[in-house]
Amino acid sequence: MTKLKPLPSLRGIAALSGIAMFAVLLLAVAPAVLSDHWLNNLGKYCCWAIAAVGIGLAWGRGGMLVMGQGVFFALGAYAMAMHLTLETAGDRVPGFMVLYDPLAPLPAFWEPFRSAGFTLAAIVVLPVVAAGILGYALFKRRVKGAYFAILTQALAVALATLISSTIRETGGDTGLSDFKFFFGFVLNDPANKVMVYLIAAALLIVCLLAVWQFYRSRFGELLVATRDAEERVRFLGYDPANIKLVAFVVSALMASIGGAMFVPIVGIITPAEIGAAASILMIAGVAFGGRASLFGPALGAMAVGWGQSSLGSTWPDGWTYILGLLFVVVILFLPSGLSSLPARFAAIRRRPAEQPTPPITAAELEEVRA
Amino acid sequence: GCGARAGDDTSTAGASAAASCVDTSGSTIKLGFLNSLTGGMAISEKTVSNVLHMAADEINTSGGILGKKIQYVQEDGATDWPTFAEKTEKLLTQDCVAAIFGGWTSSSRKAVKPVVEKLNGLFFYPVQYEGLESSPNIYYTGATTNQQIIPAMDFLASKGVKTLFLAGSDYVFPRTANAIIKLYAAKLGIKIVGEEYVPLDKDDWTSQVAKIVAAKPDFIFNTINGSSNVGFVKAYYDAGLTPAKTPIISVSIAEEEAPAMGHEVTGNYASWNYFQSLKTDTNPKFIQSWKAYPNSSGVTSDPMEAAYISLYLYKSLVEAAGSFDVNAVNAAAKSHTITFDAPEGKVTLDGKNHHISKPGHIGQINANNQFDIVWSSDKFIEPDPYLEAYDWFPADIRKQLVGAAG
Amino acid sequence: MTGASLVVTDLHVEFSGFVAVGGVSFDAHPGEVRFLIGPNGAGKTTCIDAITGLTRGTGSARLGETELLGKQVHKIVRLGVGRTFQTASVFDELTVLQNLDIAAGLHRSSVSLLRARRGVDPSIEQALEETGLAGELATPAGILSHGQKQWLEIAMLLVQDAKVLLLDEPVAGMSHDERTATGDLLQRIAVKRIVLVVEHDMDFMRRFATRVTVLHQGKVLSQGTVAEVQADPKVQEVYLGTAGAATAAAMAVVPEAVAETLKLTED
Amino acid sequence: MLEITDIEAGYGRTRVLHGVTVPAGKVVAVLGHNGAGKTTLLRLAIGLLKPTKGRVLFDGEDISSLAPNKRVARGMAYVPQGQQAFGQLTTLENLQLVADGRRRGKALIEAQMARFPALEKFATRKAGLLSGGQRQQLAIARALITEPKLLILDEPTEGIQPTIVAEIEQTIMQLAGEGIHVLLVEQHIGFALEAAERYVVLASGFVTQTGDGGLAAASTVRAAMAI
Amino acid sequence: MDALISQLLNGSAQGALLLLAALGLSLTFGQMGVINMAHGEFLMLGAFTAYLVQQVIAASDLSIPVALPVAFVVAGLFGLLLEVTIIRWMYRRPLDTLLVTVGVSLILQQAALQIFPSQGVPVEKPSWLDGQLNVLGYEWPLRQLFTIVLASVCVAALSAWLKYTSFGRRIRATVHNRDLAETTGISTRTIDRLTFFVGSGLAGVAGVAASLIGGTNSQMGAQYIIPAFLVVAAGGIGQLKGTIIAAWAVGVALSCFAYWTTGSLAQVLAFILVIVFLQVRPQGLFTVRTRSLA
Ligand SMILES: Nc1ncnc2c1ncn2[C@@H]1O[C@H](COP(=O)(O)OP(=O)(O)OP(=O)(O)O)[C@@H](O)[C@H]1O
Ligand SMILES: Nc1ncnc2c1ncn2[C@@H]1O[C@H](COP(=O)(O)OP(=O)(O)OP(=O)(O)O)[C@@H](O)[C@H]1O
Ligand SMILES: NC(N)=O
Ligand SMILES: [Mg+2]
Ligand SMILES: [Mg+2]
Repeated sequence: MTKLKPLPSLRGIAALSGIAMFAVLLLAVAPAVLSDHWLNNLGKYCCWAIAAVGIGLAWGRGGMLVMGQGVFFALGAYAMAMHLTLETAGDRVPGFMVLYDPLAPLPAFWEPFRSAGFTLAAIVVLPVVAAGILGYALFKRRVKGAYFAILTQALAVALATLISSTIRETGGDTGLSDFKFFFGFVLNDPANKVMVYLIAAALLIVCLLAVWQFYRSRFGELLVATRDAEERVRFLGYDPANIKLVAFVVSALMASIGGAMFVPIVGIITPAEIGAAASILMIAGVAFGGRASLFGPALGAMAVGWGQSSLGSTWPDGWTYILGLLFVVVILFLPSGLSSLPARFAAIRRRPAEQPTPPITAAELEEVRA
Repeated sequence: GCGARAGDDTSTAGASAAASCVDTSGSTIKLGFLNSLTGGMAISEKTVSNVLHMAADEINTSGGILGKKIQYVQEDGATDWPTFAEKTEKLLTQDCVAAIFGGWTSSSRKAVKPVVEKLNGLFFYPVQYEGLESSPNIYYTGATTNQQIIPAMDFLASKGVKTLFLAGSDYVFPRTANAIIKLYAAKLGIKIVGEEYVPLDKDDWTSQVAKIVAAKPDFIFNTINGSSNVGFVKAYYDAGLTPAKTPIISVSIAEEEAPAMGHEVTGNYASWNYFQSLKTDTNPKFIQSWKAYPNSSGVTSDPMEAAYISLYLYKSLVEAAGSFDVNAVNAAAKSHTITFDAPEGKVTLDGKNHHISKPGHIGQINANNQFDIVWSSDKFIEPDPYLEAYDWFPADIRKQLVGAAG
Repeated sequence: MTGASLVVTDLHVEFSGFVAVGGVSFDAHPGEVRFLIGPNGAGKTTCIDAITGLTRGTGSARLGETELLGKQVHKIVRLGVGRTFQTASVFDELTVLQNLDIAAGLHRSSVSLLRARRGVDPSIEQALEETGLAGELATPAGILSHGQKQWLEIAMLLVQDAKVLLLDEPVAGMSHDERTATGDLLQRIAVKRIVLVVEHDMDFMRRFATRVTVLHQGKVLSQGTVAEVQADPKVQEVYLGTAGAATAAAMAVVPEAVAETLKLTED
Repeated sequence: MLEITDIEAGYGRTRVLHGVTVPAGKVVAVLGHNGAGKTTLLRLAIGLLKPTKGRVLFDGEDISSLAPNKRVARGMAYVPQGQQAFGQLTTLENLQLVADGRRRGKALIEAQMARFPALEKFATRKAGLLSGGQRQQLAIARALITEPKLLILDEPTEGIQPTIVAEIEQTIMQLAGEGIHVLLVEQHIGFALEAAERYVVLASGFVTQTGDGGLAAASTVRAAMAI
Repeated sequence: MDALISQLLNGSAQGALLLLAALGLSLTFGQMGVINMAHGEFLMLGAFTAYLVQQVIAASDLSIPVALPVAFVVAGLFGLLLEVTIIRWMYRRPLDTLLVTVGVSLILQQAALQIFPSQGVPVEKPSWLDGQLNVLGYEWPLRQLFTIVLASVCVAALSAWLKYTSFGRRIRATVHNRDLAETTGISTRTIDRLTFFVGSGLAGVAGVAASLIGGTNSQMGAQYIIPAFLVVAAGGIGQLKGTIIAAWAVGVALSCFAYWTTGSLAQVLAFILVIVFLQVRPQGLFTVRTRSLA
């Protein structure tokens, strides 16, 4: 019976060294070789990747197709953006508000975001509470599958519309932008831009480590079990709602962190970044990379982000087609995403030889587990 | 190591970041065109992109700018404001363009603004907008409020309009424009009997039009943008409203939009600075070139004309400055009188606020979806983005706005 | 510990007017293999559904002092009531080991859930041996055969340390030898637990039942030892069949069974 | 009628059947332990699974690549293992589904309802709400309505009360008597052998024994299966 | 009171349009389980078809009646194409159909943007729809009445098709268990294709109706897709009756919210309303329960 024991730890080492390599690439190599512009873009992809890692957990492992991660992305992003806006405005009411009601004070809900501590806490607490309440309500009522997907998407649409229509309170469709400071640091300073990038990259690594531990834990197995046979899990004495809730809340938290870092890096947040299309684009990266794998979601999100920046420039019409085709081809032919490719190739090469005990690759095990 | 903190002297940091990489050594000069070619606003912005290409071709045929041929980099803003910001940064730092032309919605301009200001780049914005802005790094070739909204209100007052209903898309331009309209209407003694907004991407106006029917206004002031106009116009005629009794005056329906309404809109009005029907010396040639240009829509309109102006204005600026350098260009704007014989007439750049003078026209739509000009300003209207010449605009708002912007 | 008994009193289950279970009472004690039989649609599965909280029932079902009716499914399981399903349901994508590990995890703290599994619980190893699934440890449960899945389900109940096992047709689709093996297993585990089996295989019932309750149209038709129940003419009429041919066919599993059947009809 | 020769088949990369040949016969019983591959063999016969090697002939024609519904149209009928019914449809609709388009559709349904009274009783109930045994009866009725030439039965008496088991077994015998061919998987070896003209024993996807039916074969079969 | 009547009527018309948009989904999503995010683009195809028909038959009085069946066929054929090339491989992974069709919808939108004038094309209302009907003092636009009539006709035709032909049964059987359906002699491929054809075709019809209300351009489909899905979900999967009630309720709610709050807030409130409703009744208005554990 002990013969199975080495397996998880072996995978552990493989995955850990993968994360370590990733960390070196992001934290050491990238700042050294990339131009400011591309480093900043990479920072933006890291933010999407952080959200994507969470989606991988909720969707890939937990089977909850979260089509409205924009909602949680928004919580983090707007909390951060409100703080940065106030930091920039100083004692004044932010510029955009003046026009609509020049004499009115700052809306009450903005006030606490003057505090850096409150803002940081809000970035963590808001998504946890929101996802907690929403998830509790939905999972206890056993809302799942397409219903869950469409409901969450509808929420993202509703929130984006709400923000668009509250121009004085939130900046509306134009969003919040033109931030000068980041917790006391001047944002225009290239050195500070690098620092902000490094924070985002480091947070991505932390999130990867977190889901790595989730996946190798019993909770990870339980989550997969819940995904595949929720009712059966109930008959093992667990409440599947709680299991899903944990994954959902964690994924919401990650989306919020991604959103929060998006703001200083990109310099603007608008409802379009959190609405239906944006939420779906987050899913695209995850599907592309491999929804249930460890690295797939992050790499997929980065690839889609890069595609948008670079192909979207050189060939804008084409990029839309490519993005569309990406969805079709990946989901149709590679449901486990690009990260399942190595295992597939390995399988093809192995077949003629018919080796009785093929070497188990991490990715392959991943595929079986997915 | 960490960079500058708040309170540090940031002038050095800012300047070092903005060190320009524009290459002026060769026989060409790179310019950036930034328009939404995909997404919702592609509906409007593709034409602007296309006319920019036409202007560039024309300038190249006639010898370029300072003898250098324009080599443009076309970018897609994808109807996404952060993308506008990102592409602006890319155009300035990666492609090293000397100036950027494009944008449509005010939101896209507001996304571009901090980036061009940070990197000390140039952005030429061609669409009528809500004013209350003036950036050293942006040139505005579309109308500010006193060149479009205020003439429209003057026209309404001259027609004896007593009650007005405001219908707009739910974003910064209509909201701000309507705020200004309300201030001016109070002064003119026009009563605002209703104000409705619908999201940019929603077409269904039936409920709101029902309110208009109930409010029975003399006129409707329409600040709706994009295809939502179609829904508005359809609901308007469905409800039995007619230009004879409840006419509409629009600020975003031009020659290109009018035939796309799916209902003849004859008899309604629009306020613009340029109409295809305008009789100027330069207009016929402009119309002719455009009709001949590949993929053209066949009709000319105000925003595309303003985009056309923007490239020529830049040419004049650079040639006056004798340099592509941003500071030199800005200095030339101040020290020289830059003019351009535009299809709308001879426009003059205001070197201080970076807007141009424009004639105000009100057109009434005829059966060919062209505009019969029914009212014109007596002369070119000098741009006044902060409405400083208008006493009804509260000084404290102006002060706060300028303060918030600075 | 002597273990509490399962006592069902006057259980009613109604589906929009249709009475599926209409006042059923029975009890089951540790140490016995209790059988619940009856014609198709008699309400056997519904009884189990009601006891385990899957459907709403009225009346009472107590495990010792604890009332089960009205509790949530997972809470009932946590009280030690486990069940299998008429159509096997295991986690197809997980391996046999992972299936069992999850079943064993019920009493783990939530913090330990966040740690990785190290090695295999002794209870799991034991359950694997008991059910003969040891060789399938790393097989994804989805590709097990029908019968193997049923064993896996029983194994899951074992590692879950259920005090009450409610088994809905656990040997359906098994060959004779496998039935025997399963029956032996049930007898072994019943020593310390309550085992309630729903089955249509009369040969199996005869060999392993201690006591039998016969349901018919949602009511208890007869109750007693195997012999008593078999002798009950009402049971013969609605369930076992009296016509010679039918009985012979029903019982003709193997020649020995035929012999036994003949004995039965002579009674 | 149905000939299955030297079949190899499986799921994905796992091969389940290895060179299986099923003898011809009016009633053929397939016997074997859990997981031996019996269901796989029947799925192959009805076309839910395509062989990687070997041929399936029906009436002398190769139907290896024919879709299941085409096979049904040619006179095959299949009762899968596990009491399968269309849960969202009522009992009656489940039957109408197969009776639609048949000339004597109504009469065929009535005949089956007479055979299985529970179906008549619960005609308007959703099949998903029926008891397991009721669903199995429904599945058999559904197959019989198509008036098949070949009936493929996967453990048809599993989960059915003894009186009805007897009824089903009688039915099978009777159908066989009427000239309908039957391919039968059954754990009740006694009955299976009694009904069968020929039998095969499967073990781990290999045929370990083939022979003529009849109760006499019981001891050899049991011996073969004890391995 | 007057306002209430006007918004009830307006809302009913909005509901009718939603119903038209949702009707096809209640087939492809409700019955087949396919989450077709390109449904909005099929609607767009219907609208563009109306435009093209109007180009051919200049008399707009006739063009709309002609466009309706043509749009049905055109959108239906696109749906069929989608089914044959992509959806057919996805029946065992229903949730994934959502993502694939998101891709298809992106492609169709971009293609429409490039093929047709980017600012959209005009579709004109026939002159017999000019005018209003006086209902208790409210001048109700005839065009709204037309939408309601059209939706009613479609609902009647669809339910008759499902009820009086064996089709409804076959669709449901196929969705419930493909293998089993196949082995009971149902040609699941034919069922799939036909269902998808009809479901998509209905989107085309909805598109013609939508082209009379708003702009006909590449973006038009996007505004219908989520509300339509919410309507189907709130009505209860595969429940025509529920879909009708839900569409009407959402339409009236939207219209009333828009009247008493603002156009933007109305969208938000209507969405929240449905989301909360689905939280209370996760299976929608009408439900079918089974005992299966799935
Ligand atoms: N949710 C439900 N709604 C309506 N009727 C139901 C429901 N569940 C069960 N029934 C009916 O209740 C009766 C009892 O069903 P049950 O499944 O308990 O029978 P059973 O004794 O287990 O039969 P079998 O031996 O065939 O499995 C059946 O007639 C069944 O149709
Ligand atoms: N979908 C599947 N994917 C992979 N392997 C499968 C699948 N279904 C069955 N198998 C494998 O095929 C083998 C034969 O299964 P099959 O269901 O044919 O057995 P059986 O003889 O019908 O057993 P039982 O008597 O339990 O019904 C099993 O060992 C199982 O591992
Ligand atoms: N400036 C505008 N029309 O947004
Ligand atoms: Mg049962
Ligand atoms: Mg089997």
